[in-house]
Amino acid sequence: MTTPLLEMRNISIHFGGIKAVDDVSIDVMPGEVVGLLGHNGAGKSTLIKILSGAYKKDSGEIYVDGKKVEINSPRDARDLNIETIYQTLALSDNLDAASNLFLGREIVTRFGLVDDTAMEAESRKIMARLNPNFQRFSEPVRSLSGGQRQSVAIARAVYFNARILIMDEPTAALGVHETAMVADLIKELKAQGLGIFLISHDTREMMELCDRVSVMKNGQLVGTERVEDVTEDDILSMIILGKNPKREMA
Amino acid sequence: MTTPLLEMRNISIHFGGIKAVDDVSIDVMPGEVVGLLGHNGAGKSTLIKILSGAYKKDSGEIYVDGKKVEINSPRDARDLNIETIYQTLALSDNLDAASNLFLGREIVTRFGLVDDTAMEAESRKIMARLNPNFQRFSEPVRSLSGGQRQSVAIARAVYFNARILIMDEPTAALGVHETAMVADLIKELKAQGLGIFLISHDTREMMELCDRVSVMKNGQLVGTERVEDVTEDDILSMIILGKNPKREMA
Amino acid sequence: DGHGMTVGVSWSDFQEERWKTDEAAILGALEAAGASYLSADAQSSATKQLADVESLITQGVDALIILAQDGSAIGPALDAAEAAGIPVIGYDRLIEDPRAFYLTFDNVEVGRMQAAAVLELAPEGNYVMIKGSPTDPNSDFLRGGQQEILQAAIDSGAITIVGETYTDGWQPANAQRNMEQILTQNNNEVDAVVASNDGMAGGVVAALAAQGMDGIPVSGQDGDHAALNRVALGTQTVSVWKDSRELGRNAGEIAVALASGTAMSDIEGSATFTSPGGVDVNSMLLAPQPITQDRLNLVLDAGWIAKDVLCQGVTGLAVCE
Amino acid sequence: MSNGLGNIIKTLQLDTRLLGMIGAFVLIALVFHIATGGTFLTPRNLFTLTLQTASVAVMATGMVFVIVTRNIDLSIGSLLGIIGMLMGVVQVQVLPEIFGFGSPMIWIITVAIGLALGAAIGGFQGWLIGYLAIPSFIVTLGGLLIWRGGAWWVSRGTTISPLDPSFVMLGGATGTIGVTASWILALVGSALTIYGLANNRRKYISHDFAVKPLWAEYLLGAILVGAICGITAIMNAYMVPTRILERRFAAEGLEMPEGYTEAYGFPISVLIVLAVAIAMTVIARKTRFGRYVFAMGGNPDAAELSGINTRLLTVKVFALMGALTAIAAVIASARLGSAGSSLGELDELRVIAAAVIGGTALAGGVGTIYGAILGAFIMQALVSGMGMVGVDSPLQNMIVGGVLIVAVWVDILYRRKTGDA
Amino acid sequence: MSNGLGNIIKTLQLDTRLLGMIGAFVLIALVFHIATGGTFLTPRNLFTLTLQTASVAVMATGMVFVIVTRNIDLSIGSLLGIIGMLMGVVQVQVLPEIFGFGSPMIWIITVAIGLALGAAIGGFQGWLIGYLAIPSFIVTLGGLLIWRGGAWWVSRGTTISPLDPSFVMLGGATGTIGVTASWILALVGSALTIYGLANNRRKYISHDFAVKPLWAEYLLGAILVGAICGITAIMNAYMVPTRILERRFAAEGLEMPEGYTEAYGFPISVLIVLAVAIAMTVIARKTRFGRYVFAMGGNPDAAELSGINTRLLTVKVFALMGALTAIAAVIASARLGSAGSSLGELDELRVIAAAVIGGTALAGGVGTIYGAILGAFIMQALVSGMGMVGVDSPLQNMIVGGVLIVAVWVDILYRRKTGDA
Ligand SMILES: Nc1ncnc2c1ncn2[C@@H]1O[C@H](COP(=O)(O)OP(=O)(O)OP(=O)(O)O)[C@@H](O)[C@H]1O
Ligand SMILES: Nc1ncnc2c1ncn2[C@@H]1O[C@H](COP(=O)(O)OP(=O)(O)OP(=O)(O)O)[C@@H](O)[C@H]1O
Ligand SMILES: O[C@@H]1[C@@H](O)[C@H](O)OC[C@H]1O
Ligand SMILES: [Mg+2]
Ligand SMILES: [Mg+2]
Repeated sequence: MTTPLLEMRNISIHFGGIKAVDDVSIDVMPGEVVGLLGHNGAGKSTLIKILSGAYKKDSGEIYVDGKKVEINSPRDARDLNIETIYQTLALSDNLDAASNLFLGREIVTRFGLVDDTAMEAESRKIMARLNPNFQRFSEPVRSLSGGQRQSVAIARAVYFNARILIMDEPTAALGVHETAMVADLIKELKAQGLGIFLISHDTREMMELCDRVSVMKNGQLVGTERVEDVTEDDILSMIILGKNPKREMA
Repeated sequence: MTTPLLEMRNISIHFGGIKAVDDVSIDVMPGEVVGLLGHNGAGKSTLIKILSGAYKKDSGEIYVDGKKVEINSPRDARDLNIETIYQTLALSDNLDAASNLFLGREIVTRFGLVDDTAMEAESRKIMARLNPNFQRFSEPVRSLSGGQRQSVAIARAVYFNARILIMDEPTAALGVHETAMVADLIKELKAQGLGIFLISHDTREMMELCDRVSVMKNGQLVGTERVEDVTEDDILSMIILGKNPKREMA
Repeated sequence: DGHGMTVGVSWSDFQEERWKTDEAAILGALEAAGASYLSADAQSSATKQLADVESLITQGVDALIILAQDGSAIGPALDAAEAAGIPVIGYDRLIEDPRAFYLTFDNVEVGRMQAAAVLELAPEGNYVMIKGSPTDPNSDFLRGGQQEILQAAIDSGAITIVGETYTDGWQPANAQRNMEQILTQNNNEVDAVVASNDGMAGGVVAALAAQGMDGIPVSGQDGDHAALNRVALGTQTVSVWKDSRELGRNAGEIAVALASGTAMSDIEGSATFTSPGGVDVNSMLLAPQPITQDRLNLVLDAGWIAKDVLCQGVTGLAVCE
Repeated sequence: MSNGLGNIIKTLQLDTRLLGMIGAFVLIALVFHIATGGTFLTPRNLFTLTLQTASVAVMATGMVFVIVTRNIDLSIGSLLGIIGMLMGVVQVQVLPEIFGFGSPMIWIITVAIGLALGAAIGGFQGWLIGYLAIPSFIVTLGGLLIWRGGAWWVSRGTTISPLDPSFVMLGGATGTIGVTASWILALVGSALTIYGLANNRRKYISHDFAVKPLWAEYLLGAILVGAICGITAIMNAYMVPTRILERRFAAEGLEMPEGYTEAYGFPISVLIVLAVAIAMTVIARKTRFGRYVFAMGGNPDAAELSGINTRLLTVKVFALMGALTAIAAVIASARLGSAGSSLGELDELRVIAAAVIGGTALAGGVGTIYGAILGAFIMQALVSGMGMVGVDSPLQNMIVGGVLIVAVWVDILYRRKTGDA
Repeated sequence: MSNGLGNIIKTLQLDTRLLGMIGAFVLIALVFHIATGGTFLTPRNLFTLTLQTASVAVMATGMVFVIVTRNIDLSIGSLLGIIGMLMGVVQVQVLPEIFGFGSPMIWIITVAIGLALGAAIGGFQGWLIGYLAIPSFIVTLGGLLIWRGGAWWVSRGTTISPLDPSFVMLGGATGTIGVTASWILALVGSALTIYGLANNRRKYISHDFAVKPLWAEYLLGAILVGAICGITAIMNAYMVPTRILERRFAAEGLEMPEGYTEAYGFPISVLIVLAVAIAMTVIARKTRFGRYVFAMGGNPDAAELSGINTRLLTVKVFALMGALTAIAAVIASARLGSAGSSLGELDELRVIAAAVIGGTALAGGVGTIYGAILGAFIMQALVSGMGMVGVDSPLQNMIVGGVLIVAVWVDILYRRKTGDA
């Protein structure tokens, strides 16, 4: 077995009295999509926020390419080429789509000044692939619809060659067509060798897009399965009952 | 044909240069679920926000029980027994679940003072029906997961006997089990004679829950169909192409 | 004769009760001479005062009367006036610059009078010094004058200063609070209070009254109506009265004279005054008047205060009969 | 904190934040007590301290609501000034002509006018903030300039004095209720406290919620009653100075009996603070209005969408702040016995500092009434103590500034630790 | 606005908000010009007005960044005070002993020390705000008390004067660059403006974005160059008073030729303001730092999650504010020729008012540098004008307060109408 692109080992975190994530280990290989499933409040978002530097873990280790790393801030994650699409979209409401897309990584001229025209031109190209209807480039993102904002957030995460991509319910707010485009995008990125963590409640979609799925319940990992080894119903059992009936039987 | 429970006629609204909703008419009968579909930015949320009093329409009329009404604030909507679950959840982050649930309609003692213990007891009963896992009653809702917050928002809208219920992507953030419980709830409320507007991008779910669906594109109404008259593919065409191919042929 | 002339007055602030009286007096003198009046209020800011003076010059005044907020910061204003050829009167507060004519009640003298009146009644015992705002240079001038008078008695051990404090913004409420703390700290063993103005004296007396100690010697200045009433009642010993109507009238007259070309040294009653910094300036110093209970007729006769205001609640005092 | 004590506190469900503040107060008091050679912690100084704090404490309770709704009120110092000034004019120049000197109608009407004025001006500012959506910082900054200017205009800078004698009793040492009445009050207060505890327990049990062990309830009751009686004892331990008593006897033509003494008891102004504190706490915790104030602070949009009229709510919050400022104006001008145009200057900063030191978060949504009042006490203790020790006022200001920053920082650390944001 | 004019403005892509502010300024100026019988709109008065505004304008540009990041800085008035005071002590009591009186090193080192001090104190406050998460309102309120007290302590309340003569030239009428240099500056400025317009157009075309019609570019260029030359002409029209010239000749032992005159040209302090304005505009619009400032204002959490170090950014924003305050301290104390402990008192309010009147939204995320500078001018014009007309100062304050509220209200209405919230 090759070394995973990324591995989280025995991660725990608590908020006040509640153990939001309790001794969870997951990993992803290059070119692999790993799905994260679980009931509301299972701890999925919290787990991946540790990876993206938004929260600090209480214990556990993170390895990239087999090497132990410390992620103490979103900047650390970015430096490791980990990109995140958050469940509650992190956009600066008063800036336009292009500024948001390039936030923190602006295109600059040779004098070091930001080059807005170049960034807008670039943004138009990217968005054309994700949401061809989208035309509101010079408005602040505050005035966009839920799904339009989601498109901007996705575009931002995938544009800069990430090695590891975290997507927390990326299609929850998207329309049918837009959802399909994101699915295509995921397949393409996977083909490029990215490791992707995908969170979603849509088991059908997960069966289609993921190579493996990890299921959480009440902060703990129920189990990780290859999608070809399980049925949709098995996964549902894992989510709701907290165990895989097939394994139990075996 | 009986008078609709609620009817919106020729509604329009614009933001700056953009026509977010353009001459749209929809209605709902008692005991009916009307689905609202459309691409991201089609104008669905904007349309129903006019109904809930969050936005003021530029033109058009609203009728309840055939009588013309003016809705200028969320209070007006509430007085007409119109309840709304917003896409971006409207909760007071610093209050606990019970206070949020009863916000604006607190239970008071005979001296007119709010009765927190009574409200908490009541909340426990309601949430048991929606999300049995939910136990975090005395924490501020700030610390809840996306889906937990959604449950609180749903509970709030359905508890006070509404006549008209607006649900803007209520299950987008919900887990499998929780989604199923909301579907059951919708059926039950429908049986009680409520009129329900449901927004969702999940066409399968819509076919199952709705009596009729209205499709919007770029702020305009593409058409309204009874679900038994159309297939899922017809609806997809309406969403993406902006027309119903079957009708066109006829 | 000042017909067609304009005299500009730059006030430092209008918070204190007295300046409106000064203004009326200046106005009266100017009207009598046929000159007109322009004014500006610096609201306790030296920076704004400079802007005010510039603006008065822009408006073409023929003479300037400056009540300096900060005498050491007024230089550029004098430069501007000089460039425009406009004579300047330093009003009430010293401007250490020979280009300005100094017309005042001596603040150090005021301090001396306050201390003297208190010392007369309390030749020995524990003293409390309630000083003015730490950011107003006058506070230290006053305190200096007080010290001159008390020095001997302090040296001899007859009196002891048991409490001394600045008062932010000259505020009565702050003076009251400070006095309360000093009384507590000294277990009421206080025999006299030298307060630097009347507003603060009001706060001090309120604090004393709470201990039944009202009646011990307390000083003040400005001839505030409330303070004169206290003097009549016997709860305040002295209010040093600077008859600002006198000062104002003189300022108006001198301004017109200077504007008509009279040299500073030729002003009637002018004398040379050597400032603490060693600068010789042309000056005219009016005498402040300590108003104690037996001298209340002065303010009454001068029409400074109405009898019913002065005597409110007073019994058995000659002037009030 | 030893573990045993920690457990007791937990079982009693005491607010550790409150304990921390009381601890800070005691610490400051002890330091000054030593530094002043034993005068700080005397009944007399504690009595004076409560008098000095009264006006700021009353306003601080209102500021809690203002800040909780994510607003600020910078105008209160000036508002206090103009209300005090107008009340001065009314009671000195207008009402005596109508009712004659010494009529009790004078103070009653004066106070009523002050309250009406405060609520009206505050409400007007609230209207600009709520309905025209102008930020409160701007509206009240404008108010700060406007009302201070107005205070000057009313009297053209002169000080109005002396104020009506009955009115003056509302402000301080001349108006106290004496020993007996103070003890009666303490008894009533203790009884109500115990009733409240019992009632709460009954209610919890009726809903099948968990309750504290019975010993904890008894202990809590004992602590609360002890506190009430302790404070009363202090107020009753401060003796009226002999000079005042002698004068009083003399005024009635009597000779004071040898060894006669008398204590003050609660001053009226302190009772006003107590009444305001209780009323504001009930409003904050037990009325819809209070609930909406906190809901709006947590998420103004959500509150509006929940059907709360947040604009009207803003008007009410500022009108309440104005009315409380009027009460503070009564106390402040009565205490001084006069009304000058600088009355209340910089009080806005003291009041905001008190609320914030008391744990009110500027981000909105969080704050307690008792915290604000304790905050006011701590600040005043600090300033008075420094004054007694002879610290110069510029240095005093520097220390107050530093303490303000440190206090808020400690509060943040505390919240982070307990996890309540 | 007639439709034709409206169309032209639209085609020119002129900022209607800017036009509105200029319109307001012109209106105020005209009213006062009439009311003062023709003295307000003279070169002399406009020259003086720019001098008077300089210090507040410099600080207002920094306040835009502070407010955009959802912070506030209440300490700048006091900070100006203590920096001015320390610079005074350094140049009067310390440096002359080292370099000898009149050495040019004196003013250079003094200014350097001031800037370092300002940046350090500002940065420290920023650290408390960014890293310890104490609200800026509290930190800078504490700063307001601390630095003002500190300014008093440095000199125990005395005023330091006279300041170094070269230093004094940085502040006002004694330091102007004369007619020729002023015109050269105007030409350079015009050339750069035209180059900028052309360059922008080229860039747009290269990306296939829509551009304005060519006539619009020419018209815009003409307007801008016209404005630059117009202002220069005004500065060059204010003549040095004859007495000063006479004295200058006399000092060199010469007789002044009959009819000799000379004009001032741009004062150095105004050039400082211009330099600051240009630099801050470039920073705001064209650097990453500026972009992050606005991003953080729009959504601090999102900015942090985007990999922006918002804590460090806060430190930088406040350090910049501190450095600008130091520049303002140079201008203010140089203009007065002395440093007193109350220098800069209440400047925080003027500066905040200028930024807010200039369209900076207290909710964060929105603001422009030119707006803040124009805001400062409008305020100063109002105050100067009222003073000239003889409005009593309490009334002046009331009017300023009212104008502040109304200005922000109009701004809100304007934004609501144009939809840019
Ligand atoms: N900042 C926080 N403070 C306190 N508790 C938190 C915080 N964030 C999350 N939690 C709690 O931790 C648990 C896990 O939350 P998390 O958001 O990870 O759930 P999730 O699996 O992403 O759920 P969902 O599917 O609803 O998004 C929940 O019980 C939640 O209430
Ligand atoms: N407050 C606003 N200001 C300006 N434009 C707005 C505003 N709200 C919505 N819009 C615009 O109106 C259009 C309709 O938005 P709306 O939120 O109604 O879409 P939607 O159909 O609900 O989309 P989604 O499925 O993504 O939620 C979008 O183009 C959006 O950008
Ligand atoms: O008259 C006093 C004046 O000299 C001083 O500057 O300010 C306070 C006044 O009372
Ligand atoms: Mg989640
Ligand atoms: Mg929507």
